[in-house]
Parts: sequence; C-alpha cells; structure tokens
Amino acid sequence: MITTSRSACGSAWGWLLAGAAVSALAGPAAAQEPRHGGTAIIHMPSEQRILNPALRASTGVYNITGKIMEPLIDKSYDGPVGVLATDWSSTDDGLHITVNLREGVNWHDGEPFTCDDVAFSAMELWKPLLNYSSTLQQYLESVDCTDPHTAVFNYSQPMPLDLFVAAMPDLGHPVPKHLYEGTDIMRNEHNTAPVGTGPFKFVEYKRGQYVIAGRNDDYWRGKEYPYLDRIVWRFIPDKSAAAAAIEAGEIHESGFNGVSMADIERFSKMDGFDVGTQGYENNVAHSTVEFNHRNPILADLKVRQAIYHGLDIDYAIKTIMRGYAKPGRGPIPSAGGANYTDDVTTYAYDPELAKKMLDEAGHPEGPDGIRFKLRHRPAPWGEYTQLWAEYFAQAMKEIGIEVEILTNDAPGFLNGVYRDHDFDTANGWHQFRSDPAVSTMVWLRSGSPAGTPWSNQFGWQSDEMDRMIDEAQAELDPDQRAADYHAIQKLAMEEIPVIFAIEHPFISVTSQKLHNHHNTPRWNSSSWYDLWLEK
Amino acid sequence: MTAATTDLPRAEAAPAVALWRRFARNRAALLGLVLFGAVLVMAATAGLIEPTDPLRRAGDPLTKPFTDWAVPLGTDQLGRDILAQLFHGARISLLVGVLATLLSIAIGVVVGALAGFFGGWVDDVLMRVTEAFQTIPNFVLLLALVAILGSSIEYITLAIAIVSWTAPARMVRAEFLSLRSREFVDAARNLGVSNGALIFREILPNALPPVIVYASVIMALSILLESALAFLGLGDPNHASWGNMIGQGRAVLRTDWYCAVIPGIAIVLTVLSFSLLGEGLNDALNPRQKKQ
Amino acid sequence: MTDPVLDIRDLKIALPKGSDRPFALDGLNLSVNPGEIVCLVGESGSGKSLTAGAIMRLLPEPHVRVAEGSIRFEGQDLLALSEREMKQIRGDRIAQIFQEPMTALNPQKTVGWQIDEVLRLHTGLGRKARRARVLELLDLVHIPDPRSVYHAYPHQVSGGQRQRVMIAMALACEPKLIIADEPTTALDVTTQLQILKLIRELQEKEGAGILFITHDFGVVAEIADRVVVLSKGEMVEQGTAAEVLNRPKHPYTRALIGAIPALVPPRPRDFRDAPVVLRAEGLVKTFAARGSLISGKRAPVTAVDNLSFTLRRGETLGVVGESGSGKTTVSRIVTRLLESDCGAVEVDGTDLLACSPRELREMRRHIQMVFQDPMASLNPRKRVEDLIAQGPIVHGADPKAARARARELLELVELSPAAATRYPHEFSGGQRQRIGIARALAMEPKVIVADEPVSALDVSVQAQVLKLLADLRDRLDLSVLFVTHDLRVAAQLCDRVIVMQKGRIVETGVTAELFAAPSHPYTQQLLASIPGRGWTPPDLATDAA
Amino acid sequence: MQLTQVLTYALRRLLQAVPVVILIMVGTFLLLKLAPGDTVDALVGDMGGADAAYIARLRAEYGLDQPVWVQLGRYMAKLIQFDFGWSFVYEQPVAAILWERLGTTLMLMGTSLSLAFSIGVGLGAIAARRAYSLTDNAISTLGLIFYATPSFFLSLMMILLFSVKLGWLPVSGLSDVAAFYTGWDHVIDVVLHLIMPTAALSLIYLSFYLRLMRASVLEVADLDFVRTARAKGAGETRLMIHHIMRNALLPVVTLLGLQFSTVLGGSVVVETIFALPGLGQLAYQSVIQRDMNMLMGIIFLCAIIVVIVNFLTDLLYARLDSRIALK
Repeated sequence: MITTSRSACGSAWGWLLAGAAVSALAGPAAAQEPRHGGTAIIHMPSEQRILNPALRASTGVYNITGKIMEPLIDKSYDGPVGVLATDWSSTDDGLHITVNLREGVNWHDGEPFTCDDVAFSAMELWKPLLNYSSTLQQYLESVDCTDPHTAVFNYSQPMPLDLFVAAMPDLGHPVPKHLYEGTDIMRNEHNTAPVGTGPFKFVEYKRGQYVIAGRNDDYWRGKEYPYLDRIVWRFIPDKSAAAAAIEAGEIHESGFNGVSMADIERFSKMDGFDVGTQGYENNVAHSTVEFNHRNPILADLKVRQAIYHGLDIDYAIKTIMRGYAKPGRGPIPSAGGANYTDDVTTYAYDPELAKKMLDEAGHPEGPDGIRFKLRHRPAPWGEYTQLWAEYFAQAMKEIGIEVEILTNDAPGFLNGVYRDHDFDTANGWHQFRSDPAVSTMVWLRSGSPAGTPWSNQFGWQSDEMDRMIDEAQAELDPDQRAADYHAIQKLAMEEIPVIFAIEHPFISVTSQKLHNHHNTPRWNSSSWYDLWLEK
Repeated sequence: MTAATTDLPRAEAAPAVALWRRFARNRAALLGLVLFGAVLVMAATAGLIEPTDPLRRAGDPLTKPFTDWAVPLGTDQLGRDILAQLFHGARISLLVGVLATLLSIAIGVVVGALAGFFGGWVDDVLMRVTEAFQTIPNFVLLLALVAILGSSIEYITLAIAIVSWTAPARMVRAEFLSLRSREFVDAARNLGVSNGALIFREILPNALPPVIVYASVIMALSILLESALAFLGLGDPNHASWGNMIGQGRAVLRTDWYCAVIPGIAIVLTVLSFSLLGEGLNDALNPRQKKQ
Repeated sequence: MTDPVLDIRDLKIALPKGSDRPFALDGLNLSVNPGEIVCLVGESGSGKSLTAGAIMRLLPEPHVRVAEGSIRFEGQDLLALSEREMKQIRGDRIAQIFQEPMTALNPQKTVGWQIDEVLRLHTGLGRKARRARVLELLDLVHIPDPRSVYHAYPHQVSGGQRQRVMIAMALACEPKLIIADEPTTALDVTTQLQILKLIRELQEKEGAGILFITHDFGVVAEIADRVVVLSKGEMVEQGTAAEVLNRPKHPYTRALIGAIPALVPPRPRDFRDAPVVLRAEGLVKTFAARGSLISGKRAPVTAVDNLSFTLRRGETLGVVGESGSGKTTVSRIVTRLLESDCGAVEVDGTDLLACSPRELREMRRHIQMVFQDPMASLNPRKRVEDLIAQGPIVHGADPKAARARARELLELVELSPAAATRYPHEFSGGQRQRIGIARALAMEPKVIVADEPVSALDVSVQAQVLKLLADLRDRLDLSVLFVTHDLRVAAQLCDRVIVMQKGRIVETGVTAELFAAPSHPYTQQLLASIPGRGWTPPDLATDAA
Repeated sequence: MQLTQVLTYALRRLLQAVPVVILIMVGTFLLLKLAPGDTVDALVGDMGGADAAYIARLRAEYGLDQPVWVQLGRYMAKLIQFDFGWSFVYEQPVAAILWERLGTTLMLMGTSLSLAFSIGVGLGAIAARRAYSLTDNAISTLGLIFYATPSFFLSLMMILLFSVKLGWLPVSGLSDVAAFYTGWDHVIDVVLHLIMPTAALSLIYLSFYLRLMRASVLEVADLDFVRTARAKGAGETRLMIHHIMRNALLPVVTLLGLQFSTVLGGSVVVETIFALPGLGQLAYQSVIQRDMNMLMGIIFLCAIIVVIVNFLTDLLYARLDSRIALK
C-alpha cells in the first residue's frame, strides 16, 4: 500500500510581479473576522453552456460548477485533500484503487451521496463521455461498492495512484445517480441545472447573461459555511467592457486573464484590487510554436533550432505577457513539481546565429531578403496567442523568413492544424493539467488519429520518445517517474518537435472586498466555501 | 426663321468642368475632397515613410507619441511604428474600399440591369435572390463568409463585396425600370440595337450617376466593416490595417489610448470624406432643377 | 371707370447671375379690372409664370427676385407687405389656379380637406358651415355628386374634375383676383373647352378679375377680354382681344399668330395608285395590368381593339384622338416596340410581327420613328453625330462614312454641321426634334412613324418643324404615320385621318372631307372643341419678317 | 383598410415570402457546410480537448457523420414542422434559446430603430427647412460624424465616459443581477442598462434617416401641391405638418423596412461589447461554434421578422399614402 504524501505544487511563484498586491492578501485583510452574507459577482469571458463537470472537463465549467458540484479530491498548497473522498490507497500492482467516501453528505435535493453515485459516474460518464478522462480511464474495468462509502476502482492496466489523485480534482466529479440513471445522459436537464453537494445550490441560468447559485444551508462542512449568500457569474465577452465593469465595482473577480494585459497591469497599480497569478498553479499554460514536420524545410532540426534562436523570448514576455511569464523549458512547466527539470538544452536569442544556421541549412536569403515562406495558423483564443503569432511573424521576418498568418476561428484552426495538417507553423496556448501523463505528453506521443486536437499531428514521430512516454505513464514509483519525465523533457528540448516557448499561469483581478480568495492552487475551480465579502 | 433654328447656343463647358463647378459650390464636399486627398497622399507616400515593413519592430513597445522622433506617433504593443502603420493602413483601407466597392457594384449592376431590363421571370428570380441576401443580416453573413474563406485581405474584400451588392442592384434595377421605357431607349431599339448594347451602351451610362453616389456609401461601409471584423479579431494580421490597429489597440485603450484612437480618427475622417464626397457628387450629378 | 384690381407698373424680375439674361421680366405694365379676363400670352421662357409668382410673392427668392416696379392690388402695394400680411391675402383675396391639376393637389389629403383648408385659413366658419360651403363650391363648379368627391383623394377623380376642384378652391373665399396659370394646358380638348366655359361662367357670376396665363392663341380667342403679349421678358404688345388677334402690330405677335396652323386642310392628293408600304391588320393590345406587389391585379385595359389601316407611299396618315384613345399604342405596335396580342403589321409586304428577333432588327431600318419628347428620346450621354449615325452603324455601315452622312443630314434638317459634336442638352426643343428627324432619316426608311412630334414645342417652333416635315416628305417621297392629339396640326399635314376613341376607330377619311363633314358624333365633338375654332387667324404668313 | 383586405394581403405576402425563405435556408445551410470544421471541433475547442473516439462519438450523436444532403434533408423536414432542432452547443432546443433572446433583441432594435427614425426624421426635417444654413450644416455634419464612427469605437468611448468616469450608467448586461429588483425598479434598471447600447446603435442609423429625410423634404417642398398650399395662404408650419411631412415620410418608411436585418447585423458588435444576450451576439457565436441549427434558427427567425416588418411597413405605407390600396 502506498499512501500519497506528495506536495504537489508547493513551490511558490517567485517571479510574481504583483508580489506587493498578493502579499496584501496575507496581511491585514486576513486578520479580519469573516462576514456572513453578500453576493460575489464573478466575470466569465465566455459563456459556459454545459454545467456538468462530469461531461465537460474545462476550467470555465469548473469555475461555475466547482461551487455546486464537488470532486472526490481537491488540491491545496499542501497537497491533495479529500473532499467527497476521505482517503485513498492503491494495491501494489496498481490495478485496484480504493477510495473511502465521506459520510453524511447529501445532494442538494436531499438524497444521500453514496458509492453508487461514484460508480455510476465513473462508468457512465467519466469513462465514456468525459473528454480527457476517457483516455485516463480507458483501462478502468469496473467500480465496486464494497459498502455505501467505499469505492474500488478496478483497472486492467496499472494506474499510478499519483496520476489518479492528480487527475481527480478535474476529472473526478460524481453526479447524482438517481437523477441520471435511465436518462439520455447527454441531454439530461441537470446538465444545465446542476445538482451537487457543494456549498452553493444552482438557482438560475439566464443564457447569455448570468448564472446564479445560492447558499446551501445543509452543507456538510457545517452551518457556518459558506459565508456568501450568493454567487453570480456574469458573461461579458468583451475584455474592455469587463475591465470597465470591474473598475465600476460591478464585478468582484475576473480570473483566467479575463481582461487585457494592459488593464491587468493598470489594476495592479490601482488601490482596491489584488492582481496576481496565485491560485492558478494547477493551470499553467505554454505559448507554443508548432511545426508541420511534413514540410521538408521544417523537418530539418537545424531550421527549427534557428527559429528558436530567432525568437526573443524575454522581449515577448515583457511586451505580450507584461512579465507574468517565464521562458519554457519543454513539455513540463516549472509548476510540474518533481517531474520538472530545468536541466535542458536552451536556445538563446541570437538572430545572427539563427541567420547563419539557416544559411548552413541551405536556405540563403533571396534577393528580397526572404529565405522561405511559412503559412502560420494562430489559435484563435486569447490575447496572447494573437500577439504571439504576430510577434512570431515579426521576429521571423528579421531572420529572413516570411510568415503569412492565416487567421481562423476555433473550428477552422482545429481542422486546419489537427485534421487537414494544412499549415507550416502554428501557435497555441496549451494547458498543463497538473500531470504530464494526462496533458502535454500527447504533444509528443505519435499515433493519435488525424482530427484529434491538441495531439501530435505534426508529422513528428520518434520511437524513442514514444517508448519513454509509455514507460513513464506506467511507472508506479514516483521518483522513477520523475526521472523518466526529466529525460523526456531533455529529449524534447533537443529535438524541438514543438517549441514550448513560454510558460505562463493565468492572472486574476480581484476586488479587495473579497477575502480568502486564491488560497488554493486551483482556486477558481474550487468550492469557495470559505470566501467572504466585505461590506 | 430658318436661320434662327440653325443658330447654335454658345458651346457649353465640358461636362467634367461643369460637374466640377457644381461640386465646388458645396464647401462640405470640398472638405471631403481635401480629406480624401490626404488619405490618397498617405497611401502614396507610405513607401517613403516606411520602405520595408510597417509591422517590423521599430522601437520600444508602447512608446508615447511625440517622445521619440524615430517613431513620431509612438509604437504599439509589439513596438511597431504607428505612423508607418497609419500610412500603410491607408493603402489597405483604400484597397479594401475601392475593390469591394467595384466588385459589389459590378455584381449589383449586372443583377440589377438584367432584372430591370428584362423584367418578368428574370426579374422575379433575381429579386428573390436579392431579397434573400438582404434578409440575412449582412454582418452575420460577412462573419460566416470570413469563417469560410479565411481572413486574408483578399477574401475579406470579396466577402464585403458579397454582402454589399444588394443595394446597388436594387438601385440599378429601379433606374432600369424607369429608363427602359424612356423614349431614347425605344429610339435605339427602333434603330435595331441589340439588347446587350441597349443595356450597356444606352441605359447603363444613364443609370450610373446614383450608383456612383452610392459607391461612396459602400466605400465607407467597407472600411467600417473591415474595422468591425478586425475588432472581433477576424482581420488580416499580415497587413497594417486601421481596423487591426484599433482591434489591438483597444486592449491598451485605458493605458495607451493613442494606439486605438489615432487609427480610429483616421477611420472617422476617411469615412467622413467618402460621405461628404458622395453628397457633393450627388448634388453635382443630380442638380436640383430650379423651376422658372 | 372702376379702379383696376391689379395694377402692375414697370415690373422687373432679376434672374441669378450666369443666366441667359439678367431680367426674366423687364418692365411689365399690366392692369386687370374687376370682371375682366386679361390673357398674358407668351412662349416658354417668356416670364409669364414668374409674373404670377411675383404677384403672389412666391418667387424662389433669393435666386429670383423682384428688382423694380410695383404691384398694386386694390390700390395696395403687394411688394411692401410683410409675409404675414401676404399670407392673409393669398387664397383669400387673390387665388391661383395651376397648370397640372394632378400634381397641384396634395395626394395624401381628400379633396374636401384641401378646399376646407382655404376656409379654415381665411374664415372663422365652424366645421359644419365650412363643410356646407365646400359642398356648395363643388356644386358651383358642376361636380356631380359633391358628397362623394368631398371624401375622394385627388387620384380618384378625373383630370377635368381635379381642375374643377382647383377652381372651387380658388373661389372659396370669393377672391377679387384669380390668377390662372395655364389651367387647361394639361387637359384634353373637350375637357379644356368645358373648363374654359366654366371659368367664363363663374367669372361672370362672381365678378372677379382674372389674369389668365397661356401660350395658346386658340384659348386666348376663346376667353380673353384683353391680351398682353410677352416675349423673352419684354412686353411687346397689348390691347383688346379683337385687336391683338386679328390686327397684331408687333412682328413677334404677328409671327406667333402666323405660326398657328390654320384649320384648313390641304387639297386632297390622290394615292390610289401608289403602292401600300404599311398595312396593319386586326391589331389588338390588351394591358393585363400586372400591377405592383401592393396594388395587386387590376382589370385589364384594352388599349387597341381590332385596328386595321393601310398607308401608301408618299401618303401621310393621321391618327387623332384624346388621351386614352390608344393612338400612342398604335405607334408603338406598328414599330413593334410593343408586342401586339394578334394581327399583322406588313412593311413592304413583310409581316413585322412574325419576324424573329434577328429578322426584326434587320427590318427596323424600314420603319423609323420620331418621338414626342425630343429631350427624352435622345440619349443625353451621346454626341449628336453618334446619335444620328448609330442606326446605320448598327446595320453595318462604316462608322466614318455614317458620321459624314450624319453631318449631311444635319444640313438637311437645317442644322449647322457644327452641331455634330455637341450633346443633346445643348439644343433647344425644336433643334432636338430636328436631330430626331435626322436620326430617323439616316436609316432611309420606307415609313416614318411620328408620335406627337410637335406637341412639346412652342407654337412658332412647331410651325417650323411641321414645315420641315412636310418639305422632307415631299422631297423624299416619305410615307408618314402621324399620331397627334392636335386637330389643327393634323389638318395641316395629313392626307387622311383616323379618329380613335377608346382603342377603336370611330371614323376615317380624307382630311378635308372629314373636317368639312364629320359623321361620327365624337368627331363632331372633337372638332367643336378646338379652342378658337370660331376665329380664323389672319393670313400673316406671307409678310412675316 | 378593412381587416379582410389586410388578411388577404398578409396571406399573399406570406406566400411570396416562402420561396425566399427556402432559398435563404438552403443557401445558408450549404454555405455553412463549406466552412472548415464543425460544431464538434468548436465544442472540443471549448472543452480544451478530447480524444479521437470521443470526438467520433459526438459526431455520430449529432448526425454530422452523414452526407451534407442528408443533413439538409433532415433539417428541412424538421423545419417544415417548425421544429428548429437541438443546439449541440447549448444542449437545449434551439427554439427555447431563440425565444429567450428574442425579447432582448426586439427591445434593443425596436428602441434603437424608433429613436433613430424619429430623431433622424425630426432633425432631417429641420435641416431641410433651413437648408444650407448653419443649423443644417451642423446637423448634417454631426450625423455624418456619428455615421463615420465605428460602432465599437463609439461604444467604448461611451463606456469610458458614462460608466467609468461619470459613473452614471451601468457598463454592461441587461440588468443588475445582484440587486434583485422587482416591479418598476426592475424596469428602470433595464432601461438604464439599455441606454448606451441603444444610443450606440441608433446613432449610426440616425444619419441614414436624417439624410434621407432631408433630401425627401427638399424634394417634396419643391412639388406643385406645396406651391398650391402656399398660394392658399398656408404658413410654413402648416405646410410642414400637413403637406410636406407625410409625403416626405414615404421613402423613409421604405428604408425602415429594408434596414431591419442590417441593424440586426450591426448589433453583433454592440451586443458583444455591452454583453447583451441578443440574437446578434448569438448569431456570431453560432458562426464561430458552427452551431448550424442555432444559426439556421436565427436566420429563419430573422427572415420571419423581416417579412413581418416589411408587411407592417407596407401597411404603414398604405396608411400614409392614399394612392396605394391593399388588394
């Protein structure tokens, strides 16, 4: 039996720019007495239409449903903590994981929460219907309920407990079996009117406008929780309008870079707002440059290295991310804990070297100063990706590569890159989901069928890499696992199938009227039972 | 009295000169012409301001205007010279405006001319198609077209033309309906002139003045549509366009307002110039008959 | 002797800079006594309508304004009055009747409302009293069923009735002076005569002074007590009707009167042996009236009903009728600008109606048309030589030769060859019509169809164009189908005449015979309605300057 | 106008509209099928990824694995029964969502258009009566400047001024969600929220009406019957109210009908900025999300609205113009 005691993301983000603002959190504010009551208003940049985290694994969904439905396990700065689970263990062969469930928990409709709910959710939703989870749980055979509060997950292939625990906060939300059994799960009415066990009950979803959740008076943590009476999530797609709303006091918190970087920087200098990256340690993303290795020019490692040398990463961090980021070191970000290493090959900004390398690779400048042209697809989400694409084009032009940017919307991008492979280079913003096995490894592992988004559709295939990934995934010993991932990182930085150029957490802007905010590594997705609002 | 009938009136000034005189009477139209001239000059001299690439890094990001004479109007988030982008953007705006206008008017003229000239089922079919295009909200159609075609400047221009041709088509049709029963058309037909020549040589030149005036409206709309697309992040980032500048500048609107406001003013003034020109042309081409 | 109601002294009206002359009206002296009808006669551009505007103080100021002179109305100088005072006079003590009864009435208000408005503006009558007065007025102008007309919109009553409504409106407050600006010009002859009679009758009853503005000496002969003749803003002659009509002194007046076609048809010529160049057989045209989207289907209208005629070489056949008689439709059908429902049009033995589009284009050279409106029938964007040469070029002539020929044709129609490079709008109406004739001649057609070719022209110009047509016909041995509403014109030019009413031929015959002894009642009525039929213009043609 | 007349006319208009609507629906469907990617791509993009089997499952579930003509046939067959289908993005019936959004859109567009219309017509009439004067120049130029200002620019500037600097108006949304107003307070709250978006939308279209009305009044003022009225002794005010306005309004009313769908398009940007849950924003989102059923539903609804609006403008036209009778 191995019990987990791994400190997941303890390392603080020393390079936080808004340190002053964040330190204010721990300062005098924390000393105040929590107040009951009030309505917290939260900005959502995009509308979340499916409010069921067991069907849609995405931070936007958790941001709302995390208050209503709870996972088995959540994360804290001190490591995993049980929510609906109390403890968990694995057999040595990694084939059976036993989870003990919390007793005395009721669904919002009054029915008790039991192992049946977990078994039903795992077999009927998590395994077949939940994106990402279906890969994770592909070897899940069954879930046995040895008693109403003990669930045993049976796997046909070893499942590292670390991986299981790391995945549960996002991919481990049970749904009430009595409301889902025997229905068309995809079209169940509770997918948009969730029923959970959390501190807040779903009240109303006004499409295109807001979602309201109200206090759950029967919350299992006790009568004093939650502090807030109500939470309202407002959908405001326009970043400038959202910033104005925050400034006007109509919004208390905007997470996940919901306002523009310039406004984030502005709020960080204003009184009354906390700005920072704390609370996103579990949600770090990379800004990437992806190559289509089917293009013989890009298949040449020397060209990829030259491109890397042509990118002034520090400049991009300064201008685009306003300093809230740091250079990437391969597929695992520094928030990746033990699996992360910075002992890898790096490529300093050196345009002269880049030009020389391109000359050597057989791509001299033409009469117009152009060596060759690339068609570049930027991902259509977020301020970073657009600016990063334009910076990429700007930087490439300086070393004699002309980049034509093909602007496209989400389906166009996913189709163009991942199905039709109709691109030379692409850039995106790709999230690390606390464990490499369920996230960034898909970038490097070959063999995913065409059309699978955010997978290795780059025409890059390395038997060595594939083998290393498979081994790391099946490795049960945490230390060996970390070593395996270090090796993968090194190889990825040598071969550069993808440039993981910059890693950045999300940034939030929070009114200082809110207290106890951003106190867990996935705070926006957590239940906010202890959040309170100053009058 | 036969002598009197062969007396010819004083030769009139060339039509272009007369047109110019009527146009120049309107001070607002002259202002429009001056503004339009300024935009033309900007487009023409863009290459002098920035001969290589207006999108290159020209200075420190977000340099304020009038602080660094290498970049007189400052730089944007990626350190691109706003002045250079403004001048090159004039090219793009004019290009989008002029090409989309020509294209939409070409489509509109053909559709309107056929419908108006032949009437009957040809008219019915073409007008149903026109109505269909008019019923779909044009901006939504534009978004769909850009989603389909992609955001390169050529396709944006094409898409704008596709959503703008209905008004000129209706206009041309109305003109044709009224002109086709005019006696000079009958006269030409009576001479044995073919339908094609009737449409394009006899009627069309007379149907064009209101369309030419409307062209200024389409030009203005094209520029506004392009900027709205860019605002929604669907512009073509490979070129410096005013829409793109605003689209990106609005992210820094509160801290570095000039990034969005300078191109914003450029758009306002350019669209204004087209509108004023259009009104002036309208007055010049269709002078109000003063009754004696 | 009573004081005149209206006394105009040395009136000068200034035109804006850049006009063809500085004064639209240069020194007009005119007076109208109570119970008198003074006709102000002049051709277009003579300044006669501006005189009306000046009296009503409704000139388009500041572009056109009174420069000098005085206008005294009942002894009061109108030019010195404030706008407010003037408003009280307009419609009350001075009333005006306009030319175009369709456009002069507000299409969105009922007839009753519009007459009522005058009463509301100028009397303190209550609603009921006003209504009674309006009905009385409608009755006064002989409108049958005043009650239903009261609630009708202008478009729902006929042209003649609309003019009666205008007159009723003018009479509403029993004005001292009525200005009638070409009140009958837009009407058919029979209606015109009725309206003239009505004006006469009412004037006798009410005793108002009437300033009657017209271009038509026939009308003058019908109605005037005194006549004032204007030419290009200058008053050239004034006197009693009898003096001016029968013994005109000024050369301009003499020329004008000399230009009036006499009602004496030419001596009959014999065409029995000439070959038939145009034969129409059983033509029918029904307008299905497809209607607009909104108005839906209307009842079909038969414009031409079973029409047949023949035209022999060198002959001129007149088609005469009032508006709605179908005469214009005939001209369009025989040239196949309009498709006939059935029947045949043989030009030189070939049925035009059976031709394929290609054959038709070839056949068109044989039958050419001269149109009514010389401005509208010339493409404003083409040079004169291109307009004339267009036909031959379409039919395969060498463009250079065709243009050279066009210059010759210009001389033939008595225009300077220098006109060749000008645009149509640079010419006067008569000159344009000459260009139209040259265009028709350029094709060397067998038949010319002339559709009201002189109706848009001033009378002096009209005479010239008619003379030209007659000359050309005789010199070139042309056959002409001549469509007109004007019996005087028909009498002058046509060898034979067809009289049409509501799409049917009511009478046909050799002009002289038909005019001398019309057999059909309608023909008789038409002839009886010719204004000034009782007056034979003195024969001044020979001594015209 | 009698009721039966109006009804027959309505029926005729409806029949005429049917082919246009079918043309629109089939055309839009096929057009959107040309777009790269489908709604599953969009959903997966939203979710942050999914594996291949999951994606294939979704596609089969949504019927997107069928040939285009089968999809079209199925869609049209449902549409005939007024079944708009299911939105895979919202996991809700399309009709339910459209119904929710319709109110906001009609409210926004109704107020914007009527404001633009009445103010535009009023100012246009004033400008025309003082043609070429300072007042006229000021009104015309101002109208043109509003017209020339991109709506998003105008909106952002208004937010800056009225919400952030002055704090008079709420930034965005349809109502103050957290305040839980009821009754009149709620109405006032909604009105306050709608002031800026309405202003932004109507200021653009105002200039259309203004310019058209100005030209129309100038034209009508030159007509003979106005001269007649003057000769009757009518004053300027009377001329304007009784003789010019009604005739001058006719072409403007026609524009009102034509412009409805343009305004719906124009509201995309304004709704996005002010976070208003209207059809414009929904249409934009549906394009981006390839939510075919939703977009088709919107366009169908829009077509119906346009048909109704045109019908109403025809009625209005017939009411204003005595020469036109409905048959």
